[in-house]
Amino acid sequence: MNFSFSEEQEMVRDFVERFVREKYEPDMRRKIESSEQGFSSENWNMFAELGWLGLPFPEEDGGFGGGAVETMIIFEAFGRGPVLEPFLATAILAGSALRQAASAAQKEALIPAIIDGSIQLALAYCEPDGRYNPANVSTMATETGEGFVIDGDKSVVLNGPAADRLIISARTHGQQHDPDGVTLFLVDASAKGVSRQNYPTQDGFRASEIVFDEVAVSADAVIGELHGGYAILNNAIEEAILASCAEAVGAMEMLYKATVEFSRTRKQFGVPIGSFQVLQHRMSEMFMEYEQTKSLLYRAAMAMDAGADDASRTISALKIQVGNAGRKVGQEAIQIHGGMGMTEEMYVGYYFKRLTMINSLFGNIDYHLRRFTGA
Amino acid sequence: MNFSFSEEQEMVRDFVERFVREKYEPDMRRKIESSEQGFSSENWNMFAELGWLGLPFPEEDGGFGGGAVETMIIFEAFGRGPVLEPFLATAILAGSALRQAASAAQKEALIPAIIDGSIQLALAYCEPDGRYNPANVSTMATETGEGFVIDGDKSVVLNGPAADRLIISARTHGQQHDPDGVTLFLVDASAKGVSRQNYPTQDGFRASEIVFDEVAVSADAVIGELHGGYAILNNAIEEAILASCAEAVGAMEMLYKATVEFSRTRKQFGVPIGSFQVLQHRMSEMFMEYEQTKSLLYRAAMAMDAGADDASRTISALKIQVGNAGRKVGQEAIQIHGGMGMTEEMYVGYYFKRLTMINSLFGNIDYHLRRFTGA
Amino acid sequence: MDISFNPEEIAFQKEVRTFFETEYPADILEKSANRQSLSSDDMVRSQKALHAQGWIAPNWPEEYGGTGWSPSQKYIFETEMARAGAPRLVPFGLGMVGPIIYTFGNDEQKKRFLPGILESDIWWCQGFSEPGAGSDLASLSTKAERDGDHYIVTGQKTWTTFAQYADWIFCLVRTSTEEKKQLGISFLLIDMKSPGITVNPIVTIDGGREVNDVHFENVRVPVDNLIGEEGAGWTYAKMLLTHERTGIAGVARSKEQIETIRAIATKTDNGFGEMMTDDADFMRRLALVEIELMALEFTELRTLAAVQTGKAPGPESSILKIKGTEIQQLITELFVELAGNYATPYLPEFYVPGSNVDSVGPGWAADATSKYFNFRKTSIYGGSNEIQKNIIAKAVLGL
Amino acid sequence: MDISFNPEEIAFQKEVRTFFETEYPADILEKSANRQSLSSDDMVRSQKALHAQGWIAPNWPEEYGGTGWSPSQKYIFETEMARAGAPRLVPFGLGMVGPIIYTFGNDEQKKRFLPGILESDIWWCQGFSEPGAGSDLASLSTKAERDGDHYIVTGQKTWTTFAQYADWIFCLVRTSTEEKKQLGISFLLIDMKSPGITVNPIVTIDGGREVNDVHFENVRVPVDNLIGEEGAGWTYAKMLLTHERTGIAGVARSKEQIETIRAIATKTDNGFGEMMTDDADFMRRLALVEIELMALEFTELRTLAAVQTGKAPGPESSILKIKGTEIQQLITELFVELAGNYATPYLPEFYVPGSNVDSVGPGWAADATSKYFNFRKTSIYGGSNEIQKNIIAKAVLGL
Repeated sequence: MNFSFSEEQEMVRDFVERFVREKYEPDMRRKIESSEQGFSSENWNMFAELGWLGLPFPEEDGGFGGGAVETMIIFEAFGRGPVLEPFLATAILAGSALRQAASAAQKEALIPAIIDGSIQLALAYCEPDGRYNPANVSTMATETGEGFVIDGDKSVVLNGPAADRLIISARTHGQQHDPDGVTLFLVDASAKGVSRQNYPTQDGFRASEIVFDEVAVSADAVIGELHGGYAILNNAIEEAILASCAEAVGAMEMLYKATVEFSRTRKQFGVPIGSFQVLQHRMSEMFMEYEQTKSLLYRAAMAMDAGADDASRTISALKIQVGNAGRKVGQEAIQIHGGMGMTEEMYVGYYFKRLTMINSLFGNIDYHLRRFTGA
Repeated sequence: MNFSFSEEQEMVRDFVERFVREKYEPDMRRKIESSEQGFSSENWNMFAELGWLGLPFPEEDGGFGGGAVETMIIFEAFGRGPVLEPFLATAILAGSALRQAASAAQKEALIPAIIDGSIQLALAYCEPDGRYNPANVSTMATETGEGFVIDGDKSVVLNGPAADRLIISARTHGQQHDPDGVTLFLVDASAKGVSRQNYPTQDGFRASEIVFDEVAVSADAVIGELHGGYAILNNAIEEAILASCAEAVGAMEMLYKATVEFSRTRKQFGVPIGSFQVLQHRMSEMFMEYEQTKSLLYRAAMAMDAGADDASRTISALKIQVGNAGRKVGQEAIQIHGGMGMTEEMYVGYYFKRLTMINSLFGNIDYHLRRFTGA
Repeated sequence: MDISFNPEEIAFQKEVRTFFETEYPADILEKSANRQSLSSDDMVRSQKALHAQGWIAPNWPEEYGGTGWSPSQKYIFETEMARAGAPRLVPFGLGMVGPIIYTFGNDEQKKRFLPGILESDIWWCQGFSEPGAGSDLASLSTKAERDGDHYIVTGQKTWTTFAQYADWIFCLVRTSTEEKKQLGISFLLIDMKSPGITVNPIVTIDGGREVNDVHFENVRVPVDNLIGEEGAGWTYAKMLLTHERTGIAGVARSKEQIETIRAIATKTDNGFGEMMTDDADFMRRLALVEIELMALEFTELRTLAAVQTGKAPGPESSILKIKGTEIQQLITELFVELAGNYATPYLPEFYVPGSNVDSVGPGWAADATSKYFNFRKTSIYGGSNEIQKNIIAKAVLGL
Repeated sequence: MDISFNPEEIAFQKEVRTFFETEYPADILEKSANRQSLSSDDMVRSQKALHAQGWIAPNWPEEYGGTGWSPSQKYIFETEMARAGAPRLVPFGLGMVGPIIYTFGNDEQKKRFLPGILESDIWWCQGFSEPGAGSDLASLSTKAERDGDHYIVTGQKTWTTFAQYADWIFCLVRTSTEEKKQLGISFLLIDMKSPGITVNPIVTIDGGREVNDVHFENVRVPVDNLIGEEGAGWTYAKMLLTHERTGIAGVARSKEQIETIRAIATKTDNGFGEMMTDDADFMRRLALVEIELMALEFTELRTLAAVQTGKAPGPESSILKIKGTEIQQLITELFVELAGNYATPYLPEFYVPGSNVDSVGPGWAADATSKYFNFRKTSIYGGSNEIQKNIIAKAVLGL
């Protein structure tokens, strides 16, 4: 066992942290969030230039062969923004599907373009009635002579608006809730029959509802095995959980520190509110929740990289911990900031909202408790 | 709607409260608890003389026709002892079965003797594998020419040691978990084939494991309809829940007040610990839990007396509330008392232990949540 | 003790229900049912309808326009109003400044201000909080200096809900800096049209624009607008923080919300081909909130009944504030949970009165997350829940 | 970062496991498995077995008899020890006074006391708490007045675990009342056979008699028994409260307990013909405790790793105390829940070493409730969890 970061890992961390410090001051973030696109192309290009977008991809595909620990390092720093550029959607969610199952041709066509920042992706797997179950797929892909025709609705597709390509799950076999019979397809976002309703998310990202109306794709649009998309989705979601939980840890750190700092300067009853024992204990609890979550994050990342038997279970444990701790830390930060915490002007709201949305994404606490207990 | 006690009710309350104040000082209680019998015959006779034992029985059977509100009044005051005399086992649990279903002859034989204090009863309905399900009955009652022969084990029978008569549930029909086919029988505690292993309970009461080994009873030992015991048990348990939750409210009142009082006199760091804001807030929460539980207690008693549709659901709500609030109030009382709270000498332990056991009796929080949600 | 309604109470219940079904503006009920935002005009119309029936101020003394109802009647009225889905009353006039005026104001002031409040012709807002004075309200610094028959008011109030609609504001102002800080505070009514007042909206974390900063720069306020005695304003304001205020717990509305959640859950897929009502975890969390609320409903009724029999309402009502807001907040969280992935979209245009934006996902989910964010305020305002616990510790427990 | 064991670590794990299977007293493991009480002799024998292997003091510096293990090895050892069901070490000598002596004692004291601690020949107990000084330890009033080569000690210690077995007690005593209260405190070792010491058991709410009052009446203690400098005792004692103490979190033991609960749940009827493992509510509550523990295990490993690389262990270890004891307490509650009705019987004779009482219900349930009651102490002793939160607020957050 070994708990230290390597020199390379420490370097990446320092870099990303510096980026967030310099490019994500509250005013800058507000500007990015309120832009039409919702992220900064300049930042995105910088990610490409610095090689960050290549970090999660294997060296043979032109990447740097980073694992879960590297993903964690990037996203923990991103959480301090929180950074709005669609790294998660493109390089993790969709990227994972490609890493796991794409053909040589697909990889060649896409991965270098992802790494150099020229294309963005989105993974369209949620459906209106599907809640958190990725096996719940009623979007149909019907085989034709030349390929498939896809019909159905996908909901809350992260980075839908900016995605050039979509990886979508569709049913090629079985009933609506069968894990077996789900297939992943690569679809051009501008293909005929694809229509998007775009919107911002509560935490300042962008997403879409996407309707597929007789969208024709060729046979080589299939990613991985026919009917075999569920396992790929599951792994991709687990990677995204790790990344977003790392973000949550970064956000919690910012929140507890901002709250402590606020409590030191804000005076009520003639003294800083940080001198009230009730608030001291509650901030101590925020700190403990942060530390405990960070510990579980490390554990999950290391378990993933080691391919441990209990890696999936640890990911669910992490998601549950982030749900509970994020709720507590977020709510307390707002409460201790008082009226000030309720205003959009104070950036604590950014973290609180991001934490809330992370809890709601990729399966909430109940969902993962069921997964964890095997029920 | 009307939230006031009647004059009679207020009189009963004042009487019982005075009894507890005068006869249940910590030293007196310790003496009663450590006696062989575990309760005071003198007190029991006083209950009879003052007519308290007759309160839950209808006037036509020689009682005073009290309802759920009267039971609540008595037991809320008892909770301040907590009083050890087996009122709950004799007059509520077993008494309810008699009130609901006993024949005229059975009533005549038993109720006057209960009211005048000359006999005690116990309701033997739990079984070793039955947990909280009163339908889980594997004790068998086999019909013979002259009556029935009963075989089986009953567990944690409250007041088992002192009971002269037992009301026991046995299966006359159906499978182990069927609500239908459970029958109640009146059995003499000294009957051939009845053997008891007696023990004290964690909170100072007395109970027994009872083995029934070919115990022969006549046909007129049946209470209520053959196979119809489950509904009777259910009602009896609901009455006992109301009573024990009233006790819990009395115990919580004592605990929060004792804790406040302790915190006013106990000095640490040169000041009374009650001046620490953290403890002030936690004691405020204890107070709120007490008040909220009391409100739900009133609601449940009134719903029972009105025969409201949601009476059973309200009883489950009350049991859940008592479980959660009792845990919180009890644990906080011990914690705030510190080392002192851990000693047997400080009587806060009595209330804490009683609250813990009340949560565990008659179905815990999970059991009643299932009942409440209809799951 | 009796939980059942007597015949008079049943008749009253019927009367109230019929009123909401037939007399109350149906278009407002429909907007509420569709979770659409109400315009200020909608709010005024709904209050005028209640006033026409004589039911606008159940908690006021009869002599000033109250209804003289028993606790049971108040309970029935609240329940029926929530059941009908009628919007809650804007509290600043009817719940706050009105009681201050009839309790501490002079006859002239009562005559001048109470009718406008009852008729909802005058829109009030509250000027208590300041940037430097949140929970420590008494440290406020907005100055009112005497100049002949006027006060000259200078300073800043914040967190002022609906200041953008308000005709008048009731303010705590500092009329003296010499004494103990509580003693230098006075209670002043100020016409929002007075020169020197500017209102700037504050955007809250849910994206809403309900609250405002209100700046006063040498605003001249006639001395006649002072309530009670100079320097006694703190005492008057404290009454609002510590005394029983019906409806602060929001019990009837929370009950209705729980029923709404249950109804939605029966029609919302859990992702595995069953409904959310089959999701035991969700239903049990809902149950725990409901149980807390069942208790709170009786805590409120016990408080009302005690007041009725002449007992002081007292600081126990801090429970109503704390538990009531905790429950309201938990309910908003249950909506977010129920919404699943549809908690994510942010569509503020959906709430602009009269807008025609397509919601993403089911309509009920559209405001779930915003409402959760917005309701964090409830444990902060009206005397934060920490202040309420201080009150219990001091005034109830004697610590 | 790597979570897997390397070959050396795997070999070490095997060695430790073999030791507990073959060298360690099997009768003691059996008693522990049956939840029987251990006699003081059992405890000494078990510690001597570890000492024979050289493994009695993994956290001591090697020069004083420590093992020189890496954090991974310590982790493996703790895990294997818990897995074997070996009883925990009595902490007063090895975990508390030992480190104080080798850190602050003189050579003579080290030579005199450390061997007896390592060999478990001398039983130590702790004399910190007093009736008037609980969390406010520094307000203690047991006096030690200098009289030539001796101190004359008078006063009362309380809450002293295992004083009935102890040969020696380490005490905080007041050697001066003139300065700031912390400065007048000294750290004194006292022979329990000294004339003037009396020990009275305190019965705790679980019925146990592990803790005691210890009275000192003019007890003569040689000045040679003073650790370090007169007046510096507070500094030494604070090291125990704020610094990392391995095992304080009890992670390995709690993991074992959770596995035990899971194993019992597979064989315990839920009353409806299924097992408690089919009771989703119970299993999810168990899961939440397990998850908290999974996190704490890594919090402890992170702390150990930081110490290894030379970082100060620091007050962050207060987390280990707080979360560790919260988890231990929650585990005792899960046992009570699992026991159902069998949480009710009270049979203290069951725990008297060597007694032959029939348990009521399943054997594992016999001590469930007593243990729950007993474990309430864990959040009170060793610096109450409130004190730990104060430490975090001050020393970590800088408040």
